[in-house]
Amino acid sequence: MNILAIDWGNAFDIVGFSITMVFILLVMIVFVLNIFSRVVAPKVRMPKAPSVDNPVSTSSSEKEYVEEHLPAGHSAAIAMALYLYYEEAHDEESTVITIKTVERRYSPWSSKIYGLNNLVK
Amino acid sequence: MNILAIDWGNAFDIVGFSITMVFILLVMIVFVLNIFSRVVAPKVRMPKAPSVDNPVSTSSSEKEYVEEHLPAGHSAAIAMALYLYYEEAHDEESTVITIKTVERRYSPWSSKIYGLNNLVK
Amino acid sequence: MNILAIDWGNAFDIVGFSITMVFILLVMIVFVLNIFSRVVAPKVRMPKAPSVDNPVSTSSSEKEYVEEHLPAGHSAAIAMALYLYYEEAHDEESTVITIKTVERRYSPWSSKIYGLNNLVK
Amino acid sequence: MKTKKIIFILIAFLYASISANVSAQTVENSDSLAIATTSQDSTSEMQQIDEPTSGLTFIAHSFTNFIKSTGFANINWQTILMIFIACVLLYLAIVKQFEPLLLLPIAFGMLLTNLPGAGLFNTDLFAGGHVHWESFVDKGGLLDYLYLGVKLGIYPCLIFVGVGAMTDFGPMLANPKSLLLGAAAQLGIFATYLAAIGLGFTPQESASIGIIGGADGPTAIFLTSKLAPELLGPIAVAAYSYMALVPVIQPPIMRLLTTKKERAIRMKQLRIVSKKEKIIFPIFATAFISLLLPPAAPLIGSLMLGNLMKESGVVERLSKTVQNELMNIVTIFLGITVGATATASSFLSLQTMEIMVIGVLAFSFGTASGLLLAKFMNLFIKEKINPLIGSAGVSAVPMAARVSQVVGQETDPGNFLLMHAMGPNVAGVIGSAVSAGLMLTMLS
Amino acid sequence: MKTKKIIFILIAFLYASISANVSAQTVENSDSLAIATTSQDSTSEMQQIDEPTSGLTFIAHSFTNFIKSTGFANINWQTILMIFIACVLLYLAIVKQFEPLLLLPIAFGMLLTNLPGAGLFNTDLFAGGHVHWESFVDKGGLLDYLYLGVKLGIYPCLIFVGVGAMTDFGPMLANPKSLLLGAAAQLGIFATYLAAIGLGFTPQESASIGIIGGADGPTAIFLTSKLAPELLGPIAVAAYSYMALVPVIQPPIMRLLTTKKERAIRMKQLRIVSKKEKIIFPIFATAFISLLLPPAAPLIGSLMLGNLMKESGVVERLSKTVQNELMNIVTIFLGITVGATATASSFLSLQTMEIMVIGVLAFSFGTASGLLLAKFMNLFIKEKINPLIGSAGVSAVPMAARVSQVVGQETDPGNFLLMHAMGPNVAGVIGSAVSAGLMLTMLS
Amino acid sequence: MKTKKIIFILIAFLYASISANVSAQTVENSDSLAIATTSQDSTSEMQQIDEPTSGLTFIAHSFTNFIKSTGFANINWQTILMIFIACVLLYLAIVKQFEPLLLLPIAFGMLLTNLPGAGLFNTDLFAGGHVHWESFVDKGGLLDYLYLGVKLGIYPCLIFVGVGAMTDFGPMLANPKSLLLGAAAQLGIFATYLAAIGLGFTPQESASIGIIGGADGPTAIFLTSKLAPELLGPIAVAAYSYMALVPVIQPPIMRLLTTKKERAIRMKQLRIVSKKEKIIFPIFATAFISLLLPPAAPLIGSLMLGNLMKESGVVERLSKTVQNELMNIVTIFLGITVGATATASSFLSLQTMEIMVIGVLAFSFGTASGLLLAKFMNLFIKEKINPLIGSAGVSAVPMAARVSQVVGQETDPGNFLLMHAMGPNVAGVIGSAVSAGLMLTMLS
Ligand code: NA
Ligand code: NA
Ligand code: NA
Repeated sequence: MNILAIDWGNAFDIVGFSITMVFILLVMIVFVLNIFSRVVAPKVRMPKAPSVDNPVSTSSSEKEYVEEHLPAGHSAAIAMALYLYYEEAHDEESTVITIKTVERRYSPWSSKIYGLNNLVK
Repeated sequence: MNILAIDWGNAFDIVGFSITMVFILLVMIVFVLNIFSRVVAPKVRMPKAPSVDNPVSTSSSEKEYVEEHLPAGHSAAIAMALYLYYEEAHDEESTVITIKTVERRYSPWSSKIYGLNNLVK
Repeated sequence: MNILAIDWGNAFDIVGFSITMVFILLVMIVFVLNIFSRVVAPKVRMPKAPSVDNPVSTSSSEKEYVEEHLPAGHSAAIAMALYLYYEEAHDEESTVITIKTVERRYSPWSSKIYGLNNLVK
Repeated sequence: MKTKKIIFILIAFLYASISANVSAQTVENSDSLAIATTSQDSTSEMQQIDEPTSGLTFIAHSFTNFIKSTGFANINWQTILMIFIACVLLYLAIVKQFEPLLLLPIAFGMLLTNLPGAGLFNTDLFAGGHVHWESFVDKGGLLDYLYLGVKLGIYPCLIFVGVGAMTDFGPMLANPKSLLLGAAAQLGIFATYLAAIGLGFTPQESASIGIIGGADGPTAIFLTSKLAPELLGPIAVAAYSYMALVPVIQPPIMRLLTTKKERAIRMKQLRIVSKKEKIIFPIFATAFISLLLPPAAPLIGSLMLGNLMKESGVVERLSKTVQNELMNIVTIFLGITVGATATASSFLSLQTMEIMVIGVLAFSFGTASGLLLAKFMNLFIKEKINPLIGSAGVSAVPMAARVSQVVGQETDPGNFLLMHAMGPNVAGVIGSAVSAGLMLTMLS
Repeated sequence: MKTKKIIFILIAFLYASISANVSAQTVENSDSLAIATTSQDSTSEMQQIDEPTSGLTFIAHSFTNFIKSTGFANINWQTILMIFIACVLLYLAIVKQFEPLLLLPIAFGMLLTNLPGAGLFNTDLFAGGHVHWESFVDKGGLLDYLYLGVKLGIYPCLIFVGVGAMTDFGPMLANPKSLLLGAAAQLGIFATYLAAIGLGFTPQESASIGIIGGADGPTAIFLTSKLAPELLGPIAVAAYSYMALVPVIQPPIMRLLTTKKERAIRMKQLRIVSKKEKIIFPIFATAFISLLLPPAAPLIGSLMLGNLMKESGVVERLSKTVQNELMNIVTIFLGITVGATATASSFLSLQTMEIMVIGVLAFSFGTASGLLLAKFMNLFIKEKINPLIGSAGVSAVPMAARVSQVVGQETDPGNFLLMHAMGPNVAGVIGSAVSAGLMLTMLS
Repeated sequence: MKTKKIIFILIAFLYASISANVSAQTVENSDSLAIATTSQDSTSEMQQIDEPTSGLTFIAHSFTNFIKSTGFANINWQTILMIFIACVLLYLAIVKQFEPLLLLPIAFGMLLTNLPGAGLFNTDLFAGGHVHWESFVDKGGLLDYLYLGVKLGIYPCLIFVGVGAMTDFGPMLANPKSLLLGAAAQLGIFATYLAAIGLGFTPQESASIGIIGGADGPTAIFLTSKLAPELLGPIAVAAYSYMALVPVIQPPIMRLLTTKKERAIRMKQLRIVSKKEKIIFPIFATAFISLLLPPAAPLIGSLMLGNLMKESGVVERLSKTVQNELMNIVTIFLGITVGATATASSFLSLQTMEIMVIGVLAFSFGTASGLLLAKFMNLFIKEKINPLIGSAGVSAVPMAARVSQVVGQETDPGNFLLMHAMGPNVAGVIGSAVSAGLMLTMLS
């Protein structure tokens, strides 16, 4: 059923109604979620925003920030270590798969021998 | 086709017949399996039950039993080691997946970045 | 639509036409691939075959060949090492899976406990 | 404490929906412009736009119409109760971990099917036991298409391929007497059949209810979808719930029916079963059982195909796929669509209550039968069987075997019954499939 | 340099095909013996063998007939243009990596469907919005069978199960105001709807075009396959292309509409969301949204089923399968068949051009709406929101959230907006599904 | 020794079934009460309960009726022979490891389809080349539903997507002359076609038999399911059996037709094929071959889609899924259902014997053609080709290439032909698909 004529008024009506409804529905969800989080998880403390006139709080939050941010050199080293670890892990996996394949009896669906490129003269 | 009236006699007949058949069928399987295991695997020796009046056999079975059962402390240590190993392996895997994802170009279906929870102030 | 009578002439005609077509089609692909590889990858140098009268080239190709072929003992050692590595990796995996399964709450679809064979007296 | 809060939320939710319902009925008579809804009943009341309305009027009218078209307006007590039951099942699946792999999808399917107006599942497409293809493209919802796999008996068979690939028939082959214990535990099926007949169910319904006692989900769904598809929802819920409750239901019965001396019997080591035997068994069992009992062929054939894939060792990649991806995909589709059959009209009936009550008896009776046959066999054979392994014959693999192990260790911590119990346990799967085949032979 | 060569090849290719075309027309009148071809037009001109011909004559005749039966003989400019467009899309998918997981299959499907005579996809099987089952076995090609999953709305839902299993609603639950930003960004949908109406599209077509602004592929395909299946090709191409262009389209708008001070706002740490909340949310959201807006039930239900699988933690193997194998298989089938709908006759029209142009406006407008609502909310609330997270409400998860992070760090490298932006980002998925449900309510 | 025992078991099994058969016929006339069976012939003889019988009488009657309803009662020599053949194929698949991934499911499907009364596969649903949809829900067995994927040509194409994703066309691109060797090896197809015509097969059947010479399972199944579905069983069995026998069939022919000097030819190193070429090739090949030969489009398109997924490198997760899970699932379904077409009535005929005999000739002729073309080409070109790589053109990837390598190393252990042989080897896949397309053009 299409109750909409192609006139503009109707199109605007649809849009107006839809936008209203999207907001109403999502506001209802926000509302219910707020009740819901109070009922389900009342003990989860929401950390208060540090008040501007409280220097201690500010400094503590700065401290947290500092702790979060390692010197760039450290980060780079960690990233490289993880990268190398991953690369190695990946290579080992490939090796295992290749060996496993070679050990296994051939089958046209399972073979990975295709991937070789014989550069031997 | 349902030839069964709802009367009780018939229901009992069905049950009687079914139970008989279940047993006959499975007994037939037992029978054939026995022949079959003799034909297929005649050399697999079935270990005899130790006779009650044979103290040596009993002690040997006790010995086996002792060997099977490590002191509780040992078992706990092994279990913990394996548990830690597994936990660690799992963590490494997660790390690798995360890094792999970050390295890879984004795609809405493959991303795992959702799983982060940014606790930075 | 089957325009073919069962007479032999027709069968040979079909075969003749088909063979011609298979070759024509694949020759066309060869032809287009040749143009194509020249356009797409003109800088990929095709290594010339070493001329027979050039001893240096021959020796270099022999050298390559030598490098490719490790002494049999070496190969065997490497193969064994990789084999053991793979076996070990596989065992670890099994262990992890078993532990994971045992840790996990039972479910009929996911269990692997079936695979055990209790040899305890 | 936790539970309290969940109940509180549910009550708040109910309240909200009822007030929406009331407000919807209030506006019902005050409007003349209808916005199309997907709910079936609105299609017959196509109203027309009488006059060009201004934007605000349109929105106000649309809004009142919208409220009438929501599921809240069409909600009723049956629906609310079904949503509540779905939530309880989700609680059991997630918090109590009752067979979550199937109860979670079943419960979610039950939730989806009972949301008024969503039209995800339309029972009329399958009315009268037929598939009404002609209505599919116009009226079919997502779950209708997926349900075809249940209706045509495809999903249970595919799951059985995976189950077969996970099953080791070795302990059963090492001790073929296990098969007798596996047969005995099927008495629960037939006892339940009689009980259901006594409560006035038709023979087909009774057989479907009886199969709950087989403690085998795919077998139960396969038989029920053939004999009494309208009971699929309650039977699947009962089967999987009670299967999860095996560690609760069985031990008291096991302790009651055995003496301490019997529970302490140690059984001799199982012989080693050769690879050759393990490979030939599934081929032989498929041919033998299917020839003796053709209707059992789909289940037994699927189970043994999976087992052959595993034991042959030459198609490892197929074996892994049927155990993992294929089974996972089919499990989701099976669970959701079986849950979807549990609409308010089919589920909220005295029948469902009766099925839930008989179901627990089915498990109890099966457990007892297995135990008692083992005790009976001990009168004749020299190498005594520990009767505790008899209870594992109900299948519910491998949980029932674990229960045997645990109850045995209560009396003698050094007694390892697990592998001995695996024999009757896997035999019980065959026993249930054979029983299902017999029921199909006589009642379809 | 590279591009030049590719264009050269394409021109050579075109030339070859046209000369084949001409030579085919040359031989057309000079032969009397036809070899059957699969092209439809040849079926009406069944010619007979007049005289037994010798081998060579037969082959010569066969050869001329063969040339007439090739696709080259039936090629035309439209076909060539479509093949060229498919190649351009493949270039974008492979070299520029524009959402390759879907653009590559879409482009390949577009290539296959436009090869004359191949008959892989037959639009007449789906003519008039109906599925013509009776013609399927005789005329159905591979892609026709696979297309049923799109036509029946199955693939988008299955993909949403996987998307749900990858989505963490935590950041949204921690800050429910995210949902408002997610709602605001849907204004792009409605603005595009109006623009499409203005260009003379029908309301159904306009809604399908508008949903491009939702930046959610499966939602767009779901709605379009219901309301305007003939536009599936261009809309899918537009949706995925512009989704890939989010990092190009959004930043200028974000910089234009915000002050440097606003972009520097740091937001307070999100509260920790308990596991219990994360588990209850999908159940609650399914029931609540489906009751309010029944047509959104398939999408929301699928999304939340996947999310529940993930968050419950008890069905890890199902969760992994829906995220990986099931989603991959469905993605391939969806991509190829959606691409296959882009035949020359449906794609080469002014409409497609218009859709591509409006599509980019849809994204821009959605981005701006999210930003502006955040700025508007800052007038009233004490804890200011960084307006940059508003643009993430268009969904395009998680790329739009990353764009927020990157643009925020341009001003203040120590400002971590990613998790704050994930809230509106996942809320945008819900917002789009809700919008699709509203469109279905009013227009289907 | 082993084989003896297996034969002993089979004989015991046969004896048991025959005696059951006899006893069934004995009781046949002595009873008046029939228990419903699923066997088709019992439906017409619905007998009635004349008098209420006591429990024991009922059970006795039921038992005699049950015996009549078993598969044993309906067994005959054809059935027994088919079960025996299925067991032989299982032996070849498991012990001899002949292409187990497909022969094991094929053999199991053959076992299931030949169990009387099981009704897993009903050839009458597909009688006359049509799909009788109206009978599906009433009569369809598990394998009927799965068989639709073969009938509609879906499975072979999906397998080709996976095969494409495993194939490296690099060696062929590095040496395009490989394509000629791949074309030459297809002569086996046409020689077999002539041989089959000579034996009195219809042209359609002959083409399906000929394609065995292509040594390409999915292509053979695709063509046969279109042209001569009644021969699907024997052709699939022949194709996969002989493919597994490539290392036995080829070497004698290779040694016979080449001189030692020719076998010692070392070929020059292949050029490196750029990633760009590897990406453009599948796109180009799809367009070019499908335009020239539209009926080859489904096979070539699928193969190249998989290859593009692999070579593009941007859709790794899709590429892995099509190579693994999707291919595994489809392989099981394809194998079982192709095996299921091998019912006694279709398989136990002189035709099957003839097909098995011609099949081995097909492979031999293809091998010889490839070798001889290489020798012929050596008359004209400067850089000599080792003729041993010509035999790899039959496809059977990569086994035939390995055979080239092994036979070459017999003469010169330092000669590495593997990669050179991979060129004709993968070209043979294209060659077979092209040949199938030609056959479809002329004969469908
Ligand atoms: Na059971
Ligand atoms: Na969105
Ligand atoms: Na071939």
